[in-house]
Formats: sequence, structure tokens, C-alpha cells
Amino acid sequence: MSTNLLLVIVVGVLFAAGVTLLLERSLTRVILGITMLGNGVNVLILLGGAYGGPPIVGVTPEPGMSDPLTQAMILTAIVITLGMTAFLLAMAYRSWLLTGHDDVQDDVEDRRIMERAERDQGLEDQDSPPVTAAGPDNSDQAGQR
Amino acid sequence: MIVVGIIASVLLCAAVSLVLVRIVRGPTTLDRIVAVDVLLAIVVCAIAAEAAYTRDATSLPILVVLSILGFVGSVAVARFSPRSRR
Amino acid sequence: MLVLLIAHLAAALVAPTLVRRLGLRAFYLLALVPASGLGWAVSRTAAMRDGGAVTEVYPWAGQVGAELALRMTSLSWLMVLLVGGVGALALVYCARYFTAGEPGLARFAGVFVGFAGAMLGLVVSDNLIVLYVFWELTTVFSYLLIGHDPASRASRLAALQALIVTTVGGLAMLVGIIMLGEHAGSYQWSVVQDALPTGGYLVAAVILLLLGAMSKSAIFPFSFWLPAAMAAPTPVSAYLHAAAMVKAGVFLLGLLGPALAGAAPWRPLVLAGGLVTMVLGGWTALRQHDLKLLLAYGTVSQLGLLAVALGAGFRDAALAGAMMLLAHAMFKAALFFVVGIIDHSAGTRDLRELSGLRRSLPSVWLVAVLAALSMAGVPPLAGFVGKEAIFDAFRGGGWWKWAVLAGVVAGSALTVAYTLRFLWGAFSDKHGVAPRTVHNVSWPFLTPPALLAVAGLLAGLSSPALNDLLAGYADTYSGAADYHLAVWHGFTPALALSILALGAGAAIFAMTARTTRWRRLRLPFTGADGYERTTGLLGRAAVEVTGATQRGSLPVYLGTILVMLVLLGGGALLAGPPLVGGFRLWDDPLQLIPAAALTVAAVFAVRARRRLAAVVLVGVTGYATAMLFVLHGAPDLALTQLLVETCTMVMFVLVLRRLPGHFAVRPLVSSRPLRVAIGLAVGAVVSGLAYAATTGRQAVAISTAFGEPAVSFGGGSNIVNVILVDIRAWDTMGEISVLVVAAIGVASLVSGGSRRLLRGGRRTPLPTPPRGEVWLMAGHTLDAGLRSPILEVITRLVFHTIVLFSVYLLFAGHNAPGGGFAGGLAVGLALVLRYLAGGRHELNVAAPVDAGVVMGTGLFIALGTGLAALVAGGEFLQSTLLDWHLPVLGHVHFVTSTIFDVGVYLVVIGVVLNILRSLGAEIDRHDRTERAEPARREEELV
Amino acid sequence: MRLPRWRDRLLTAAVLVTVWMLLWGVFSWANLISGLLVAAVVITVFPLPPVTVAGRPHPVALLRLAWRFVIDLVAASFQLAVLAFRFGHQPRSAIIRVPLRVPSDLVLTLTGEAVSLVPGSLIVDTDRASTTLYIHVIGVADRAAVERFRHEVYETEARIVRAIGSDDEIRRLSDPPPVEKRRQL
Amino acid sequence: MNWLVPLPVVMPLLGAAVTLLLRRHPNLQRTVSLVILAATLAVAVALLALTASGDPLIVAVGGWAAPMGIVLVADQLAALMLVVSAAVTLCVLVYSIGQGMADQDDAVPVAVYHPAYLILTAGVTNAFLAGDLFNLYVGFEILLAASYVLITIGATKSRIRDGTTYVVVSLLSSLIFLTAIGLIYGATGTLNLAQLADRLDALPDGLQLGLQSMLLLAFGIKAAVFPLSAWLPDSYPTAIAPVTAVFAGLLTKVGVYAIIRTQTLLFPDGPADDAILIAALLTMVVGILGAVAQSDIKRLLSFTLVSHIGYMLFGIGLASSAGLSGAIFYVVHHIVIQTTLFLAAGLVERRGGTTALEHLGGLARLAPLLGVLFFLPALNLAGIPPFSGFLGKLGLLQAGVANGGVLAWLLVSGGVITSLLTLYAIGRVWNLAFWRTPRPETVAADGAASVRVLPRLMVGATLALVVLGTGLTVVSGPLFDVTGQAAQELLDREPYIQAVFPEEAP
Amino acid sequence: MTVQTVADVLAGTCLISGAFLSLAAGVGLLRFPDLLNRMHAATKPQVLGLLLILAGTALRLQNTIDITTLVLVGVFQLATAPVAAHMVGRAVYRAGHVRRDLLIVDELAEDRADAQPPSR
Ligand code: NA
Ligand code: NA
Repeated sequence: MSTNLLLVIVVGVLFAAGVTLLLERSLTRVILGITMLGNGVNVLILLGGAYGGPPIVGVTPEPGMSDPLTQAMILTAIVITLGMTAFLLAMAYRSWLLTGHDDVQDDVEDRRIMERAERDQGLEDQDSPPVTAAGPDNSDQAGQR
Repeated sequence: MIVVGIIASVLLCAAVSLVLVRIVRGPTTLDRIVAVDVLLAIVVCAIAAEAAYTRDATSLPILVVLSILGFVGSVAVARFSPRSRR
Repeated sequence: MLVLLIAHLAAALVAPTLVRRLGLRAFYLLALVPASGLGWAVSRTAAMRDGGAVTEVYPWAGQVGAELALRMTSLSWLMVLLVGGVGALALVYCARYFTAGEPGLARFAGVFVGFAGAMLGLVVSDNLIVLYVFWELTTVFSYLLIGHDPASRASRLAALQALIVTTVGGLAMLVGIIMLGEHAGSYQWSVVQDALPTGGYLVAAVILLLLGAMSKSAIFPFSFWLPAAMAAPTPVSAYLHAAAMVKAGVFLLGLLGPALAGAAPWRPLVLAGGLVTMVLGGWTALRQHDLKLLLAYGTVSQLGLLAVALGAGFRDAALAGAMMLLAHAMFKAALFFVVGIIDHSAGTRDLRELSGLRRSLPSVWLVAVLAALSMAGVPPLAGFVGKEAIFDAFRGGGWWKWAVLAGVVAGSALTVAYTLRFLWGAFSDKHGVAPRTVHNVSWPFLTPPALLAVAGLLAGLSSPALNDLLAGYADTYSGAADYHLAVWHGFTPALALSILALGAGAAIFAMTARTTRWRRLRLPFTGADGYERTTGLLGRAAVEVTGATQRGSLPVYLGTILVMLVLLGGGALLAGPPLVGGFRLWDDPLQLIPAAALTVAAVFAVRARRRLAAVVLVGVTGYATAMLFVLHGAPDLALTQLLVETCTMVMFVLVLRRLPGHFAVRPLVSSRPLRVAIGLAVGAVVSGLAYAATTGRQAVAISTAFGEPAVSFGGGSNIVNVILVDIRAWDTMGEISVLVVAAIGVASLVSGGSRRLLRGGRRTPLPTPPRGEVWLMAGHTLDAGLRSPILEVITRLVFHTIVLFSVYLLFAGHNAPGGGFAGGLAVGLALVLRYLAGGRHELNVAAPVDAGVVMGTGLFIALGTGLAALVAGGEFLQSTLLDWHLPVLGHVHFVTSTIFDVGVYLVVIGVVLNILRSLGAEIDRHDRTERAEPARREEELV
Repeated sequence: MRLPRWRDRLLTAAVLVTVWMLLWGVFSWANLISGLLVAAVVITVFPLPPVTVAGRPHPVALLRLAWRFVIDLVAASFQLAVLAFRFGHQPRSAIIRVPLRVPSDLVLTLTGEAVSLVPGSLIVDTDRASTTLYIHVIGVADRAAVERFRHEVYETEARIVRAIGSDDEIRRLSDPPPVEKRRQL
Repeated sequence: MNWLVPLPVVMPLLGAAVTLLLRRHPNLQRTVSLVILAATLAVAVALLALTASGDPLIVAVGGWAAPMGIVLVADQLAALMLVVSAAVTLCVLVYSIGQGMADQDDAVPVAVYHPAYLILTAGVTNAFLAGDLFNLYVGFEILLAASYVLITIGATKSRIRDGTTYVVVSLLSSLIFLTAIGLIYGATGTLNLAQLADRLDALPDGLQLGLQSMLLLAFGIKAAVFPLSAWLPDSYPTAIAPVTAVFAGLLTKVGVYAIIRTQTLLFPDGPADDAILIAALLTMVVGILGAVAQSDIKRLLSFTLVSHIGYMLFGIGLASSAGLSGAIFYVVHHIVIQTTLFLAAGLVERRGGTTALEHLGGLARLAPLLGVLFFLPALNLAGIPPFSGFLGKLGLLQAGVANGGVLAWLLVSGGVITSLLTLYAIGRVWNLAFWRTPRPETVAADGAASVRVLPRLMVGATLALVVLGTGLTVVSGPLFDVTGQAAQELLDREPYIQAVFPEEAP
Repeated sequence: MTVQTVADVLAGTCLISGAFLSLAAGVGLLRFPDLLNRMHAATKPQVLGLLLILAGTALRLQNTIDITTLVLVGVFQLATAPVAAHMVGRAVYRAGHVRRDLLIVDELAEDRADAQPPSR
């Protein structure tokens, strides 16, 4: 089967732009990225079906119809994306209401462990045998890594 | 009819390009929204022209939708445009 | 045997209740359970002669080789005796050892009995998997027993340490078992031992099995966990370390030895480990001040000896080992009991503080001496019989035997030395130490050790009789059956060695008692250090690895996923043949226009600094996509896409009105090139895959055959719609569920879980409208500055028309572009218009119903059509064509799937309404409360 | 009071049925009946205040209105297209107040619509109390042009009222333009 | 009896519709949910019994025969998953009802919770039954959308933050899944799994690999496979206890299920098996190291969750009957146990006021029953025999040893180490939270609050799951029969394909 | 010259004129100095341009079913386009995006100054 190069490129453009937005911290941009990726996927699905006239019996002769199944899939995807967009927007709003911005924050617990890793410490656990002779304030070890 | 099709396409294409420039440039959201309105109008024209060219009426419901609901987006933006609230 | 096991389990389960009800007396009752094991074993004594066996098999999980195959042979018979006998005595002992108010006693009793049961199961398992099961169970129970006093940090740590160390070995052993079992095709030891693998595979398996045995039996370098485990109450120590837990390891050596001792790594590992353990354990025991620790290191040492004997892999050593196993259980349990008694009556176990106990506790002293002499190997006690048999077994026949013999003798000398230290430390009068005042010891308290000590004497005396029973096991080894157990063999070299050991031991004791310099002699590295270092390293590794992989940052996570996509997808593309399939530039040159517009908008959307600008630009990509749909012959898609784009735009505006106009400049400026690079890479890979996939198509799409059935079975000529409401209505049903739940979620988020959630309708009476023209129901509630008569009038005029149009879309959809989704969205946008023109009250009046009810009804209708078909005898969601000829109206054509579409329509209306209520009206309300009561807002935020 | 309400409702229904038939494009009994049914449902499910049209349609005036509208539309579109292509020329504009003579939201809206639809004029704001349109006009060179435009708006108002207004409203058209009224205040 | 097949999806959806209509009647809502889920469980059990013969039950929904329409396929694997998921969701529902009634629904608004929970269930069951790739996607979307709602319930600051991570990552995975579907349809022109099994074979290897890796990527994110797993420990722990529990137990397993299904049915030649094994190893080890590093019970459990996904992948990557059987067994075990542990963690949080280890202590003495409720499943998780965790692991290790390859041996070692470290991590929790003397702050709070009494329904639900988890040991024989048969069916492919296309049977 | 040809020629003329008006709108949109002026440019394709193209389409399709729809499209567009323009224009004015130097007169500003500040 031959393929429509223009649509292939469109898919690439939408994915590239969508991903770039998705990797941002602002939830608004993330949502926009997802919207664009959604469009990209839709075009990609479209690409997988035949090109032709509207798949309506009596309007287009059957051999010349575009693929109705890809269209049904895309329709489902469009509607699902709508629901998800609404949900994400509500999240963005809530985030703004609670924190005053819509930036996605880093996880606190993970940060704590990363800091421990940077300071070259082991577990923080009162019940294990002392892990290293060096306590948290052993600074000459900290700079090594 | 082919000539008509080509001319109309070229004209509409040029129009779209100009409108796009305005959308990209702004500078305000309202500029962009006005431009989007024009873009939608051009979309309507294009779909209608396509229907005329191919004598295929299946896309007419799209025109109805756009003509009766296309303005809701701009009204929403205008209604909540930042400083018009106070 | 299963009955016994079940009895133990049941007893363990009722034990806590019993103890709570009966107090300490319950222990006597519980002692009956292990005692019954003892009794049962005794009753089967006859069967054990001449290598007889008792076997039971029950199904369990045969697919993984786990069958409850139980088999008692002479070695396991011996172990059953010990497990049952010492177990019963330990429970009896508990009744006096503990006081009634001891915390956790009820749990303790249950765990103890459970432990005894696990030990019993271990020794009678023929199936290696089941053996491992019981093996690990003893580990877990011992964990609970060692940690009996959880308030003490030492006790907790010791318990965990014992758990981990023995589990390390256990897991290694498990792998070894699996290796053997997979090779043999069975996990029945009686089968496996005849179907052993060879070569490196066998070596590996044996090493793994030995790791298990040695760690369990506290053989060097795993010995460190055992002394630490002395944190447990004394009955536990007595049982675990004399008769049960640690014996499991040597039992395993004894069990596997006949088949595996010939394997290359077996003897070097077992003998070396055993000897080192014996000598080091003995040496360390000499250093102890705590009597219990002294015994603990003594145990370590003796375990070394047992490992040497049972692991040596020939008949005489095995016989000796079995005897020694018996002897050790008796004297060691007795001695632990004695220590417990001393601890109880004197209040300490520190031998530096104990003085004069021989006189104040003469009966205890007597029992202790009897047991201790057995330990030291003094005739005619059982310990002597066993040890002498060992000496004899290693006499002659190769350099390694001589080396072992030397080690064993040295170890025995140390044993004598610490035995003396024990007796001296516990009972002698010490210079400068005031005699301890002691409580009396009641006879039931002393009975268990006394019985064991006497049993040791009897066992020694009746060793010839025991010989017949134990030989049944020993004869499973190859080698001449020339040695018999007896107290007196005449003046043999072994006797000489015994005497040598006794003398040397006495000398060592005398020497160590005088000076303390020898105490500095210790290994530069101990297992305990190893454990600590390992756990320390583990902690570090955990923190480092987690710190490196768990960045806590969403962009990093997404980036990782996308990079994986690029690597996997790109890799597959590169791995495949080059992309040479046929392509065409476009299907229609007009596609260039939306494609170009889309590209421009996409690029600038990425660069936009203002939220709404970005929204508009992304919207343009959406409109362009819609145009691509039109040009691709997909009017339904274009219709829906346009409606959705408008809806999306409205939602964005509703939310973004509250957010700052510009994006924060702060984040991620530096990583921008990286993000763009990932984006481009993903775009390229997905394009490549799309190209490869669509050019790789060979088969005809199934949808090419949809046209005719869509009309004849689906009753519609718009195939897309027929797919949605009929052919794949099941998907659509799922999809509307998604919408419903998303809408619920929006409400839940915006209202933050408050209970007014999702409620619609008119809650507060509206202010009466001012006189004059009224176009909307609640237009007057909106701020005058926001109102617009033009908008109100037009809204009033077109609202019904839009709704009417939506109904048209709904019904026309089956044959033309449209359908329930598009129709529902149209109504939704009509409601948006009402809201925009008249505010949140207008919305409430416009749709005075609960959005949830609309959604629920829609979903109910959609499902109902499906179920109705099912009830009518069709498949779920099967549709029916109905054709009527009616007067006036003429031919009426109706498909039941239209009802399904009505459900979809209602759901979509409900969804949009719900979203609008939340993002529109609810946010309006927030805005109001925020302006009215700034203080309350603070509260909401917290 | 009852009769007009029923009349309004029937009017609404008639409009809806017409739209319904136009949508299907088939003028049949089936469509008429189903249209009535759907219209009834729509009106019942989504009640709205009645559209109180005081007057009645005057066909001739309606035609005249339409005709003038088309003329204006074409002319203005042409002018504005010329303006767009006259590079280097900065068109001047004005924001004009036009208080209408007939105090009706409908007239206000329709006049506003008509004015807006013709390129070159745009409703920037309204004042409901005084039925005033504020119109932005492009391509006006001076004060005289402003007044000319104001006059055109009044003529549009008049055409609309004559097409659909009540007798009372039509009578009001002969009142002096309220611009002066306002100035007097 | 084919009519039973759609019911596990339809009934919860119907329940959702009804609970939406009954939103002002919390008690009725609860009753409806309970009845629906109990009925779902009954149907699932019936399906398991009906499929025991080895013939999958097929339903062409709407009467549209495959490959045109959507088929639902209930084979042994699907039926087994249905039973387990129904049992678990039912118990969690009881638990959450207990919690809701105890808290007067402050934290769990019934109006949101019940419909969302039922829809979640429907999504899960739909994913299990889907015989159509796109319908599998829809199933995923249903359960994910519901999960977004559930994970952010209450909308507190931390839930929004952590929920965002979850939602956005899941959305990306959905997009990747959809991309994969688009590509697969583009390449084959069909969506029916049984037909895809045939048509994918005909494609060039590189393309097959590309399609396979896209699917693996999408499911790998959902199943939390390293390095796609980091989102999980950051997002699950913050939600309310029953939500965390059902997510941890069930949702990742749906991803695993999808991997099993697609790998065996669509890509039987296994070019990605080695990659799966490597991912399995990394998942196990990195996951469990993460657990060791944690100081909060819920987070720690989340990491063990990730880690143990590695076991299931191990079995899948081995691609042998024994390996698959072990993997399926492990899935069943893990669904029950991980759910139980999170429910128990919820009880710990109620009793101790927190799940941070540094603030906990003495729970074994303060609440002995809670101790049992935590200890047994914890041991089970750590693979202590004779619990099901051990048996599953045993099956996997046996399959690994039987395979004998270098990677398989690495996996065996990794599996053993993971098991040990799980025990270590669990042991630390037990030592600190249950054994150590109660922290002063806990004791102080204990005196004041009557909230610290554990609601009977919550304890009962947890207990039921503990019993269920322990009971797996007893029924492991029959269970292994089922998983073994399921694994064999998966490897054969023929029963599945012939059930969907009976006319093409030779 | 058949009727059909006449219709096609007419239709072609309509289509091209409509498209041309769209282009003019684009030019105006880009070129006009301030937003209110640009909005005037925006009106053209929405009204006359669209009407022309609809007429052209009607001439091509030539059947009742479609022509009625086209009529509706035209009516709806005429009804709704001014509303959007009005709302946006109002927002533009209130947001102050007006080049006052290009205004001959601003009577709205005068009235605003007279009256009390706009209610909120
Ligand atoms: Na029509
Ligand atoms: Na105008």
C-alpha cells in the first residue's frame, strides 16, 4: 500500500510539537501538548485507512470510500480526549487554587532521598545498625562524589 | 470548473496565510480571536466551495454547525477577556 | 504425620486463647502436643530398624513439585524424638520460667508451638520443596521468638539479623533444590537422590544447598547470628539452639550427605567450615561472661562438630554424628534450662557476679554437672559416646581425615575448657564476690533439665541399643559397617584422644582463668562485621540507585518514556528493511493548506509565552486537523472535531480566566534544547513507524466489507455512525462511561470534595427580574457591566434552534454526518451560550436538572438497549430494524440502535452540563466568595 | 394576557418547525408532524421567556429592508476591500453614540445586527436603559461623515420597525431623534 | 451460557448509572454497589467454571461476527482474572464503605466515589475480556479515567500534585497505545486480536518489532516496568487507602495482563523476550532497592509493587508454559496481597495517625489484630513459604532454572535477591512500626482521639482479603491447574483463534 | 449555452468573488492599524463572502434538500456573526486596545466620563 507522505509529515509535526509542550512544567502547556498529541494520533490513525469519499452508502460508491473504521476509532479518541482535557483543566484550576500556580512540582519524598544520595548517606533508620561511621555532618566525604 | 476551483483555492490559501500571520503575531488574545473567527469563516467558505466543486453535499451539516455555533468560542473569550470583567 | 502437623497448627492457633484463659497452666496442656510427637516416634521405633521408613503422601501443588510427601527414616526419627521431647520439656519449663503477667505471652505460646510444628514438618519432609517450606517457617517463627521482647532494640535487631542471614542461606538452598528437582523431574528426595546431575551443575547445586545448611546451623562465616539471637527468652534459646532451628542445618547435611557428599565441593566446604566453626566457637565461648552467651558460642562450636560428623560423608562418621546430635540436644537444652533457672533465682547470668551457687542450689548444680560432663565428653555419658565415635571415625585413611581429627580434638579440648568455665562461673565461690542470694527453685522448674541430663546418662549407657536404630541411617552411606556405638570399646586410640582432650581442656581452662592477654586474639574480620557492612552498603546502594532513578519530576518521567519510545521504535525501524515502500505526496493538493497552517500553528504554539495565545494556536492545529478530515472524506470526524475544538476553547477560557496570562518564565529554560530534541526525535520515529506500517500493509482492511451489512443489518447508510452505534457500540458504551467519569472528576476537583458536589438546579430563589423586557430567565442576575442585550436577545432566539438542530443531528446521523455525540455537543454549546449570556443562574434555570441524573439516564438508556436485546434472545447490544407503513406518515424506518444513540446524546449533554457547572458556575462562585470573604478563602486553601 | 403568550409560543413553534423542515429539506407530513413533536419537546424541556413581538410582519417593508440591506452590504464590502488594498493609507474611524427612538431590546438588537453585518461598522457597546448603540465606524473622514452615518443608522432602525414593529412603535419613529434629547439633559 | 460474558462489564456500568441517579441516597448507593459487585463476582466464578473445559466463551457483541464487530473472549486466563479482580474490588468496596461511614464521607464523597469505582471495575473487566485491540484500549481508558477521578478524590494539595504525575503519565501511555493501534491497523487492516495473530505474522520482522515495542511501551508504563515505573511510587501513596489499595493490586496487573495477552497471541516468536527479561531484572532490583530506601510504609509498598512486577515479566519473558503459568499465578497472588497490604497500611494510618516509620511504633501491642493483618500478607509478599508468594516465585524460579540461559540465571539470582530484600524491607517495617515501643507522639495522640478505633467493616474487609490470600496456599493445586491450563492455551494460540473463527477450523 | 452552463458560470463567479473577499479580509486583518479596524475587515468573509459562496454552492448543487440547508447556514451566520463581533469589540474597547489618534470622535468615552463609573 502506498502512503500519503504529507500526512506522515503532519503526524511528525504534531508529535514533535506535542512532545515539546508535554515536557514542560506548566500544566497548561502539558494539556496543550496532550491535545496536540491527540490530534497527531488521530491523523496517524487516519493515515492507516483508505483515502476516499465519505463512507456513506449511496453517496460514495463502495470502492471509493474512505475507511469508516479508522474514522470511528478517531471519533472515539476525539471524544475521550475532550473528557480528559476537561479533567486536566480542572486539575490545573485546582492546582492554581491551592498553590497559586499550575506548575507541576517535584515529589518531596524523592527529593529527600536524592539529597541523601548527594550527601552520600545511607538509610535514615533508627533501628538499623549505624550504617557508616560518618554521620550526616561528615562533610569531607560529601564532596567526593 | 477546474479553473474556478484553482483560483478559489489559491485565494483562500492566501487568505489563510495572512490570517495565520495575525494569529501568530497577536499581539493580544483578542487579535487572535478575531483572526480565528476569520479563519473559521474561511473554513466555512472552503468547505462550501469544496461541496460546490465536487457537487457533494455531505459536508453541509458541518456548515450548519459552524454557522450556528462557531461564534460561541469567541464570545467566551470576549466575555472573560481579562479587563472587561471589572 | 499429617495429623501431628495439624495438631501443632491447631494448638498454635488456640494457644493464645488458652494462655489468656488458663494462664501459665496452659503450657502444660500445650506441652502435650510435642509430647505426642515424641510418643508417636517412640511407637514407630520398631519400624526404624534396618533402614525402615514411614511414609505419607498428600497432594498440594504438584505442578511446582510441591507435594506433602512425609517420610520418617531413622535420622528423622531421631529428630522427631528431639523435637518432640525437648519441645515438650521446654513448654513445661515455660510454665515456671514466665510470670503470669508477661507481655506477649499468649502470642509467644502460639508461636512456640507453631515453631515446634514447623520443625517437626521439616524433619519428616521427603519432598524438598515442603522441606524448604518448613525450613523457612522455622526461620519466621524464630524471628518472632527472638524478638519476643520487641521493646529492646538489640532483641529486634537480632531477630531481623537471624531472619535475614538464615533466609539468605535458605534462598540459596531453594535454588539448589530447584536445580536438583528440575533435573530429576521430581522434588521427592527419595527420587532425586537417584537422579542427580553431574559436573558443574551439580557443583553449583551442592554449594547452594550447603549455603542453606551452613547458614541455618550457624557454621562459619554465618555463625554470628546465633549468639545475637540469645536475646530470646531462655526456653526459646534452649529449644531453638539445642534441638530445633540450628539442628535443621546439620539435619540437612545428614539427609543429603549419603547422596551428595561425593560431590566435589561438599567435603572441603563442610569439613573446613565445621572445623573452623568448632574451634572459633569454642575459643570465643571462653571469652564470655554471660553464661547464656557462653553456651551459645558453645553451641556454635558443637554445631561445627556436628557438621563435620554428619557432613563427612561416610558411614562411621554419620553414625557418630547421629549419636552426637542426640547427645548435644540433651545436654545443651539442659544447660540452657539451668542458666534460665540461675537467671531466675539469682537475678543475673553474669558469671562475674555469681558466687556460691553450688551451695545454695545444690540440685541445680547436680543437674548442671551431669549435663556439662556429657558436653565435655566424659564417660559414660552420651556426649562421650558420640565424641569418641567421631574420633574413631576420622582415625586413619588419608591426610584430610588426619587433619579433621586434629581439629576435632582441638575443638574438643576447647569444649572441655568452656565446660569447666561454665561450671566454675556458674557455681563456684569466687574470690571477692559476695555469694548471691537466691530464690528457691521449685521442682517442676528443675524437672526438664534434670530429665534431659538423666536422659543423657541413659543414652550413653544404652548406646549399643541406640546403635541398631541409628545404624539404619548410617548404613545409607557407603563404607564398611565396622563401628558400633558403645561406652567401652577397650583401650583404643580414640579413648586416648578423649583423655587428651580432657587434659588439654583442663589446662586451657586453667590458663585462661589466670591471664586475660589471650582475649585479644580474635579474627580480624567476623561475620557480624560482614553483615553490618553488607546492610550498610545495601542502604547506600538503595539510596543511590533510588536517588538516581526516582527523580520525582514529571518531565523527567515523561522524558524517560519518550526516550524509550525513540530507542525502541527507532531501533525497530533501523533493524527492519529500509523504508522504500510506495508513497504519494498527497491525496489532494488542497491538503497542503491545512497541513501548512497546522505546522505553522504548531511551531508557534510551542513558542508561545501567553497561555491564551498557546491555546488559540493549538486550536488552529485542531481546526486544521478538521480540514484534513474533510479532505480525507471524513465529514463526521470534521463535524465532531469542530464541535470539540469549540468546546475545548470554551473550557480553556473558563479555567484560564483565573490563571496568570503569561507562563512563568522560570522553569526549564536551560533544558529547552533537550526537550525540542526529544520532540523532534519522537516526531521522526512516529512518522517513520507510520510510514513503515502503512506501506507494509498486505491484507485488505476489514472495513471494506462494511457497506452492505451496515445498511442491511445496521439500518443506516452512514457507515461511521453504524459502526459507532451498532457494529462497535460496545466501544461507544465504554467511551460514554469515560466521559461520565471524567465529568464527575471535573466536579470533584473543582469543588474539592465538598458535599454540594454536582448538585444542579435552582438552590436559592432568584431575585425577581426588574420590570421591562425579559429575554433570558436569569439574565438580570448577571452584573450589569457584563450583560449585553444583543447577546441576550440572540441567545434567546437561537437557543431552541440549536437544540432542534441537535435533535436533527441525532436522528439524521444514521444516514448523514451527525449522531448522538455531535448532537449532544451541540446542546452543550447551546447551554454554554446561555451561561455566557446570563451567568451561572441562567445555567441553572436553563437545565434545572442534576447533571448526574442526565448522565445516569443516558448511560441507563444505552445499557438498557443492550440488555433489552439480551433479554430478547439476541446478543448484547444487538439491534433490530423496524419498518412500519403508517397512514399519513408513510413508510417509517426505525433502528433500535437509535435508542442507544439517544443514550449517548443524553450522556454527552449531561457531561457538558456538568463540566460547565464546574468550570463555569462553580468557579464563578469561588470568585464571588473570594471577593466577598478573603479570610474564608485562606481556610479553603489550607 | 393568555392569548399573546399562546401566540408567542406558536410563533416559536412555527419557526422551529420551519427550521426542522429546512434541515431535512423535505416538505412532507411526516416531517411536519415530527417537527411539531420535536419543537414541543424542545420548548417544554427548555422553557424560555416568551419572545414578545409587539408588532406584526409587514411584507413589503420586509422586502424593502432586505433589498436595502443587500445593497448596503455589497457597497460597503467593496469599499472596505478597496480600503484594505490601499496600502499606505491609514483609515480614520469614529465611535458614535446612536440613541434609538424605539425603546425595545429587539429593535436594538436587530438594528445592531443590521449595522454590524454591513462591513465598516461595529457595535462597541450598548446602553440598555436608553436603547443606545455605540458604533465604531471605519473610513469616516470628518464630522459630517459621522453625522451622515448616524442618520443612516436611524434609517435602518426605521426600516426595521416598519418591517416588524407595532403601530405604536412605528409612530415613535417620527419623534425627534433622541440625540438632542440626550444633549438637553 | 455465553450471555454471561458481557455482564462483568455491563453490570458495573449499570451500577454506575443507577448510583448516579441515586446520588442523594448514599445508603442506596452503597447497597447497589455491593449487590452489583457481588453479582459480578458470581458471574466471574461461573465463567471460570464454564471455561474450565478449555473452550473459551465467545460473544460477538451486537451480533456482529468477528472480525467485523467486537468479540469478547472469556478464556481461562480472562476468567481467572475476572474472579480475582471481582473478589478484590468487592472487599475494597466494603472497606471503603466502612471508611466512608466512619468518616461521615468527609474524605470519600459517595456521589463521586461509587460511580467512579464501579466504572473502574467495568474498565478492568472489559480489558480482561477484550478480544479486540481497540476495545482493549477503550477498556484501559475506562479504568484510567475512573482512576484519575479516584486518585484525586478530596483534591488536597498533595493529591493534586501526585495525581498530576499519575494522570499525565497515564495519558501519555494511552496516547502511545493508541499510536500503536493506529500503526497496527495501518499495517494489517484489522483490530480483532485473533485475526491480528494471523496478519501480524505476515509483516516484515522490523515492522513487527516496531509494533510490538510500541505495545510493550504502552503496557509497560501501565504495568510499571523499569524504567517506565518511576511515576508509580510518586502517585499511588497519596490517595485514600482503598483507592491506593485497589490501584496497587489491580491496575498494574491489567497492564501485565495486556502484555501477557498480546505477547503470546500477537507476537509468539518472541523477538522481545530477552528485552523483557532484562526489563524484568531491572524492575525487580531497582524497585526493591527503592523499597529499602523508603521510610514510609505506603511508599515502601509501592516500590515493592514495582519490584514484583519484575517477577511477572520474568515468567512472560521465559515464554515457556511453566514460566507463563508462574507469571499468571504470581499475578493472582500479587493482586490479592498487594491490595491487602495497602488496606492494612490504611488501618495503620488510622491507628497510628501516619504511615511514616519514624512516627510509628508498638502497633503489635496496641492493635494485635492489625499486627496479624499486616504480618501475614507481608510474609506472603516476601515469598515466605507456604504462602502463595512463595509458590508463585517457586514456579518462576523453576521455569528460570529449566530455561538455563544466562539471562534466565541472572533473573533467578535477581529474583532471589529481590525476595530477600523484600523480606528485609518488610522486616524493617515490622521492627519499627509494630515492635518498637510506641513513639511519644503516637501515644499522646492516642489518648485523645477516639478516631483511633478501627471500624469493624474496614477490619473485616481486610481480614477477608488476608484469609483469601492465605487461602491461595490451600487451593494452590487447583489454582496451578488453572494457570497451567491458561498458560498452555496462551502458548497454543489455536484454541483462542478457533473459538473466535470457528469456521476456519481445520 | 445551456442553463447548466449559465448556472456554472454564475456559480464560478460567486465562488471566486467570495474567495476574493476572504483574501481582502486577510489583507485588512494584517494591515489595519488597530484591532477595531481589523474587526471590520473580519466581517467581510463572514457575511458577503459567505453569502456569495453559499449562492455559488446552491447553484451547483441544485436540489431542494441541499439548498434549504444552505439557506439555513446563511441565516444562522447572519444572526450569529454580529454577536461575536459585538462581544469582541466591546472587550477590545474596554481593554483599551484602541488607537485613539485614529478616532475622529469617541462619544462612548464622553458618555462614560459623564456617567458614574460602569457598574461591576
Ligand atoms: Na437539508
Ligand atoms: Na459591520
